[in-house]
Amino acid sequence: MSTKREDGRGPEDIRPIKMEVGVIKNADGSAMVSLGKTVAIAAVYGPRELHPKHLQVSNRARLKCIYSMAPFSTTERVRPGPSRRSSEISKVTRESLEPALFLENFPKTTIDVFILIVQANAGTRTAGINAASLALADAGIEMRDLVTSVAAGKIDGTYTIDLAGKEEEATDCDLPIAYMPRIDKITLLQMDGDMPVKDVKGTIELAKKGCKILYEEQKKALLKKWAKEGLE
Amino acid sequence: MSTKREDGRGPEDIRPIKMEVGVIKNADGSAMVSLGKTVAIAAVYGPRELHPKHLQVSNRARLKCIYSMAPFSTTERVRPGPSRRSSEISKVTRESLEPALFLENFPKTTIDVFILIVQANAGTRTAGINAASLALADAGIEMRDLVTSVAAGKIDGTYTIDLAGKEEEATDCDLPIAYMPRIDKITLLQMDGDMPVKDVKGTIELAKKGCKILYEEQKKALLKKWAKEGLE
Amino acid sequence: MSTKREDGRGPEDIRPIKMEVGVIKNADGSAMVSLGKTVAIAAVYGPRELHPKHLQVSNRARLKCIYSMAPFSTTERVRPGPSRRSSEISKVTRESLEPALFLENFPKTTIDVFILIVQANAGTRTAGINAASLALADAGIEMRDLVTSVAAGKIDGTYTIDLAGKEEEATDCDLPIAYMPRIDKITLLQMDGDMPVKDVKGTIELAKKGCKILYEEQKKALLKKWAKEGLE
Amino acid sequence: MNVQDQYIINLIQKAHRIDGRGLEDFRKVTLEKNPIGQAEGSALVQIGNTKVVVGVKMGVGTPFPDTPKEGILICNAELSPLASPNFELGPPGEESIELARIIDRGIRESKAIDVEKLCITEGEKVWMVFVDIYPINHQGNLIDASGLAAASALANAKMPKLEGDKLIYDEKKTPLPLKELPIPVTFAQIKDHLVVDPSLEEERAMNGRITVSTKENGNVCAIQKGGDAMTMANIEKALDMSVKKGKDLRKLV
Amino acid sequence: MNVQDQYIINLIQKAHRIDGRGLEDFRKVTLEKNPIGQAEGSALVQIGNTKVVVGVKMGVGTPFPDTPKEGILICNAELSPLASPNFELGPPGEESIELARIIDRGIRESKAIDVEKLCITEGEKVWMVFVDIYPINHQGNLIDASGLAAASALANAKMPKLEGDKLIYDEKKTPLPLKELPIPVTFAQIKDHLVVDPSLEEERAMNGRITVSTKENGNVCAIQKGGDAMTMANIEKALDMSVKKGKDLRKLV
Amino acid sequence: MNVQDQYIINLIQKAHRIDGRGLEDFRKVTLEKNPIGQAEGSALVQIGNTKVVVGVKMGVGTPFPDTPKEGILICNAELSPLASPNFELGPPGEESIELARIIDRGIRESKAIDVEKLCITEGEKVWMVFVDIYPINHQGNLIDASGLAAASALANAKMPKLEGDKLIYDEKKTPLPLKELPIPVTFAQIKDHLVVDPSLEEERAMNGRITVSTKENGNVCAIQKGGDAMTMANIEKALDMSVKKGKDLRKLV
Repeated sequence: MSTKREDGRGPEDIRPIKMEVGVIKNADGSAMVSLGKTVAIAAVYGPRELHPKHLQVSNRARLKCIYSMAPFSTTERVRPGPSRRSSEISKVTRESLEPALFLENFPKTTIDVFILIVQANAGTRTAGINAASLALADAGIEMRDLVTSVAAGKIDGTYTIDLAGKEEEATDCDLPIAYMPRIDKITLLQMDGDMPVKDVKGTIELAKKGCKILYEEQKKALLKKWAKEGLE
Repeated sequence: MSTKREDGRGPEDIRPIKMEVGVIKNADGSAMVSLGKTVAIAAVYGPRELHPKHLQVSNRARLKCIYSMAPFSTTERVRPGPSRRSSEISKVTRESLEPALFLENFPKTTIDVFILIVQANAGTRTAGINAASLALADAGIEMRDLVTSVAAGKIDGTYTIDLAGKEEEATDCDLPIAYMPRIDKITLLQMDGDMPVKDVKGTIELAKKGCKILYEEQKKALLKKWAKEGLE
Repeated sequence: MSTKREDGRGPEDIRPIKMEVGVIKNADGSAMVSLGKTVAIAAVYGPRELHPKHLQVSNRARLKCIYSMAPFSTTERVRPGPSRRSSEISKVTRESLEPALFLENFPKTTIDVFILIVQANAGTRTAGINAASLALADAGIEMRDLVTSVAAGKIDGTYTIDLAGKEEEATDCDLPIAYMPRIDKITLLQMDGDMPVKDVKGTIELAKKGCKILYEEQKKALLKKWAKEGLE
Repeated sequence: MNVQDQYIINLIQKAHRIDGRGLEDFRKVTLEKNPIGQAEGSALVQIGNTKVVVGVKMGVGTPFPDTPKEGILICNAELSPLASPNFELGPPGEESIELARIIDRGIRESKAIDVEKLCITEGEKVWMVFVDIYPINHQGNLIDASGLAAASALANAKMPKLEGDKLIYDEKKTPLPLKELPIPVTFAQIKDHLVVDPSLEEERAMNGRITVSTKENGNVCAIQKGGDAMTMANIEKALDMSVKKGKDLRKLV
Repeated sequence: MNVQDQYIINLIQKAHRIDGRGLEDFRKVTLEKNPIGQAEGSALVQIGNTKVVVGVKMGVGTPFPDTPKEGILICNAELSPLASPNFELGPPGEESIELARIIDRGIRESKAIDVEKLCITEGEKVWMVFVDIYPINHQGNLIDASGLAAASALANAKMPKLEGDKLIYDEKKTPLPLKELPIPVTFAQIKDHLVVDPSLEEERAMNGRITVSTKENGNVCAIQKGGDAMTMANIEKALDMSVKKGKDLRKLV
Repeated sequence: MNVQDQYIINLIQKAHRIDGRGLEDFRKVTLEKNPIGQAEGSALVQIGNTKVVVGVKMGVGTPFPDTPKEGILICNAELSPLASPNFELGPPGEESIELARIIDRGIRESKAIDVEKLCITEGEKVWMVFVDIYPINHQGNLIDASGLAAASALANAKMPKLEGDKLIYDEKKTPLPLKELPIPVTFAQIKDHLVVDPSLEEERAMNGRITVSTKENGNVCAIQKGGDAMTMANIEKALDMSVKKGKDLRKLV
C-alpha cells in the first residue's frame, strides 16, 4: 500500500527524530528525545541513598519513575501535578525500564527517573521511555539492553507506525510498545482500540520494526556524547 | 402502645438481623452484619507491628478504626475518601470498642479495624460497631465483653428502636448507643434531636434493651463459626 | 507637607499601638500586637526536640514560622489552611527573624513561631513580625536585637508610614521592612509598586524611622511583663 | 498512668479536685462580645485559662438541592499549634472535626438559626453562615468554651447588606434570625465520679467524657460521649446537671 | 526470592501449578447479580478466594466540552486495607489507578455504553455513570474479577427516573443503554510459562503479567502489560487464549 | 560552613568570585524565543548552566468579582526534581511559591499586561494568562532566568482565536496586549560584598539576597529580599545596579 499520511510520511516512517544525551548538567544522566512535535526530556539521579530508611529494600535498588507534562506542552493547558493518567504512565514506564536494569547490584538505594514532556503531539509516553533509557545509559548504569519504544496502529487497512496529529482518531487502535531489540523482549504493551487478534499481532510486529530504527538512533546519540567526552 | 411502623415492626422490634463471622479470608478477624437494608462488613488486622516506629506506644497497642461508606451504598453516590462525617464516626467507633479491649497486653503494636458500609439505610455506625466487635472476637483478641450497638428514638410519643427509612425524620431524636451488656457500661452515646431529659433517659433504656437482643445474635454468630472450625 | 490622612494621622504617624506580652499561657513565649484595626498574636514553642529525627540539623536549631489569618479577620471570609500568599509570608517572616537569633546555640531542636492574624486592616505581615519578635524575647531566647517591622509608601508626593484602609490603593508603593535598630540591619524588604529608585530609598528611610518608634513600644511591653513577673 | 493523673484520681475519691473546685463548679467564665471588628459577630470566651475566639462571617451561596429554601450553616474549628503544644499543623484531625461537629449539631438540632429566613431566592441563592472556632489557649474543656462563644457570636451578629449580587459589609444592621441559644455542658468521669468543666489536667486523668447541649426550655438537643465506658448513673447525672449549668452559662450571652 | 516463589517456579517448569490447576484453568468463578439494593446495578464476583464488589451509580452532570452529546463514564477502584494486609490507607496509589483505568478502557474502547443515549440536553446536561470497584478479599487477579463484576453491574443496571432537575431513585426501570460486554482476561508469565488467572501466590512469583480485554465478536479492545519483560510467544498465546476465556466468562454475566 | 563556602567568602574579600567573574558581571545569558510549539508564547533562558523554560498558555474564565473588567494572570513555578538533586516531589513548597510570586508581582505591579484589553464580557468572561515556569537545570539565580524568560514569552505570545465559546488554537495572530517588560535582577550579599547573578555555589555561601525588578523607564516595580540581614549600603547598591543590569537584559527579549 502506498497511502500518504497527513505529514507526507509512508506508513512505516517515523517522524523526524532528534536525540541528545547530557542535556541536564545536574543529573547523573539525562537526555532529550524529539519525534516531530513531541519532545521529552529525562533526568536520572542515582543510584543514591534512599530516605526515609524504612523504604529501602535490602537486596536491590528501588526504581522510581515520574512522568509529567509541562502545562504548556499541549493545546489546552494541563494542570500541573500528578493526574490519574500520569500515575498510570509513570507505572508502566517504570515496568518498561526495570527489566533492562540490574537493580540487585545497588541494594538499599534508589534510582530516580524524571520525565518531562515539554511538547506533546502524540506518543509522549513512548518518547519519554526512549529518553529515560538514554538517560540511564548516560548515568553509567549497566543495562541488559537499551529500551526503545514506539506506538503503532492500523489506518484504512494499513499497519502504520508512530501515529501523530489526527491519526490517533483514524486508527483502529493505538498500541504503544517498549522493546529490548537485542534480547527480543517486550517490556511495555498497551492497546486501546477494536481489532481482531491477528491485526493486534501485525501491529506489534510493525512496532517492533520501528523500535529497531529508534534503537540505532539511540546508540548514535550515546556515541556522540561519549565521543565528545573522549575529546574533552 | 401498638403503633405499627412503616415496615410493620412493633416499636421494640429490630429489623431482620443477619450476622456472619469470617467473611474476609485475608483478615485476622472479620464479620458481616446486616440489619434490614443496612449492611456493614468489618475486618481486623493485628495486633501487628506498628510502622513508622515513632508512632508506637511503649506500654499498649494502638487501636485504629476507619469507617467508610462504599460510593454505591446510598441513594446518591458518596464520594470515596474520608469526610468530616466519616472521621467523626471513626473516632466514636474507636472509643466505643476500646473499653472492651486489653490494649496493655500488646505493647508497641497496632490493631486495625476497617469498617465498610456496603448498603446504607439508617444505623450504619451502629451496624459497623456490631460487625467490628464480632471481627475483634473472631481475630481471637481477648475482650472484656462484646460491644453491641443500636439506635433508638421516640416517634409519636412511643420509644422506638432501630430507626429505618423515613423514621429518622419522624423521630424526636436519633440516639445511637454502644453497650457492653455483661459489664453494663455504655461506650457510645450520641444524640441529635430535641426532647426533655426524661425522654432521653427512656430512649437510652430502650436502646440498651435492643442491645441485649443483638448481643445474643452476636454470640450465635461466633458459636456458628467456632463450631464450623471445630468440624474442620 | 501637612496632608491629613483619612484617619487624621500625619504622614509619619503610626496608628494607635497596643502591645501585650504573655497572652498565651501554654506557649513558651507569646505576644499580641495591634496597630489600629490590625491585630496579630504570636506564640513561640521551643527550643524543643525536633521530630522526626531526620529533620534535625546537627549544628543548629531549625526556625519554623507559620503565618495564618483567622477566617473572620477580613471583610470576606478567608478559607482556613495555607495559601500561596500565607506560605510566602511565612517564609519572609522566618527570614526576617532568623538573623536576630543564635540558632547555633540549640542544635537538633526546633523553635516554632505561630502567628495568627485575628483582625486584618493592612500591615498584617509587619504586625505579625512585631508580635513574633516579642514572643521570642518573652520565651527567653537570646536575641541580637528585637526585630521591628512596618510598611511605608508615598501618597500624593509624600512619604507616608503604616498605610491603612484605602491608602494601600492610593500609594505609589507598598514597602514593608523589618529592621534591627540597634544593629542597623534590614531583615525584611519587599516592595510592590512603581517608583524611581530615589523614592524607594526615601520610603525605606521613613520605614526605618517608624521601626524605631515601634522598637520603643516593644521594649515597654517587655518591661511591663518583666516588672509584673518581678512582682509576683 | 503518670503521677499527676494518679493524684487527681486519689483526690476525686475524696470528692476533691486538683484546683480546689467542687465537683459541680465551673472555673471562672468570662465572655467578651464582638471583639473582632471585621466579623459579623464574634465572642471571646475564657474558662479559667482556656481561651477561645469564635467569629461569624456571612456570604451568599447556592442552597443544597434537598433544602432549596434554607440558608447554610458551616461550623469549622482550627486547633492551631499556637494554642497548645499538643496541637499539630496540618488538615483538621479527628479532634477538631469532632469539636466543630458537636457545636454544629447543637445549633442545628435546636433550630437556633431560622434557616428559612436566610433564603434569598429559592433554589438559587441563600445566605451562608460560617462559624469559625479558634482556640487561643487550651487548658481543658474546649467544647463548652467554643459552644458558649458560638452562641454569643451568633446572638450578636449583624448581617451585611445585600445589594444585587454585592455584599456591603460596611452597612450591617439586621441581626441574624436567631430562635434559640443552645449551650453545651461537658462532664468528665474520673474513676466513677462525675465533674463538670474538666481542666486539661482532669481531661488527661479522666476515663470518659460527656457533653450535653440544652435549649432554653431545658430540652436536650445534642449529646456526645467521648473516651472510655460510662455508667448509666453518671450519664443520668450529666443529663440532669446540664440543664442547670446551661441556664447559668446562657445568662452571659 | 522466597521459598514459596521458588517452589511455584519449579512446579511451573513441569507445567504444574501450586493449587493443582492446569495452566489454562481459572479458579472457580461465581457471580451474584445486584446484591446491593441502593446501587443502580451491582455484582459480587468471586474467583477462588478473591472477592470483588462493583456498584454502578448514576447522576446528572455537565458534558465535557469536546463531547457535548455524550454521557460520562467514571471508573474508580478503592484498594481498601480491609481486603488485604498489603493495601494501605490513603489516596489511590498506582495500583488502584491502573486497575480502574484497565476496566475503564475496556468499557470505553469497546463502546460498551451507548454514550450518546446518555445525553439529556446537548452541551448542558448528561448522565454520569460511576463504576466503583471494591475488592473485599484480594487473593490474586483483581483485574478479571473487577472486569467481570463491572460488566455484570452495567448489564443489570436500571436508570433512575429524571423529573425536571430531580432524580427519582425509587423508580428505576429503563436499563442502561449497553451495546457490548468487554471481558478482561489476565495471564501471568512465570519463568517462561504462561498461566491464566494467577492467584496471589503466583502473582508474587510471576515475572510478567498481561491483560487482554475482548468483545463478543472476539475483537481485542484493550491490552495492558504489567511487570517484567515478556516474550512475543507468550504475548501471542495470551491474545489467542483471551478470546476463548472471555467467551466463557461472558456467559456468567 | 563547609570548605567551599569558606573559600568563596575568602575570595570575595579580595573582590574575587569563584568562577572569575567581576562582582557586577552576569554569567553568559542566552535566550531562545518560542521554542515550544504548543504554547502561546515561550522562551528558554540560559544563564551559565542554569536553564529555565517559561510557557504562556491562554484560556477563558470568569473574572474576579472585584475586577469584573480585567483579565487574569496566573504565575506558577514547578521546581521539578528533574532540575536539581535538591528539589523534591510534591506540592509546591515555599521556594517555588516565592519564585512564582516574585515573577507575578513584577508583571502585575509594572502593569506589563493591559488586563482591561483581556476582558471579553464584563463580569462574565475574561482571558486568563497562565505563565508556567519550569527550571530544567538549577545552577543558581533561578529568579532572573525565570523573569527574563517570562518577559520574553509574554512579549512573543500570540492569542488563540475565540469563536463563540470555543478557542481556536490553530489560528493565533493577535499579540498579547503588552505595555511593559519588567526585568528582575538578583544580588547576593556575601560577607559584606554584593555580587550580581549568584551561581549556585554563591547562593550557598551568601548571607542575604535581594531581587529588584525594574521597568523600561528605570522605575522599580517589585523588590524581594531573602536570606539574612542586609546593610542599607548594599540595598542601595542593588537598587542602583538593577536599573542598569535590567536594561542590558531587556535588550535580549
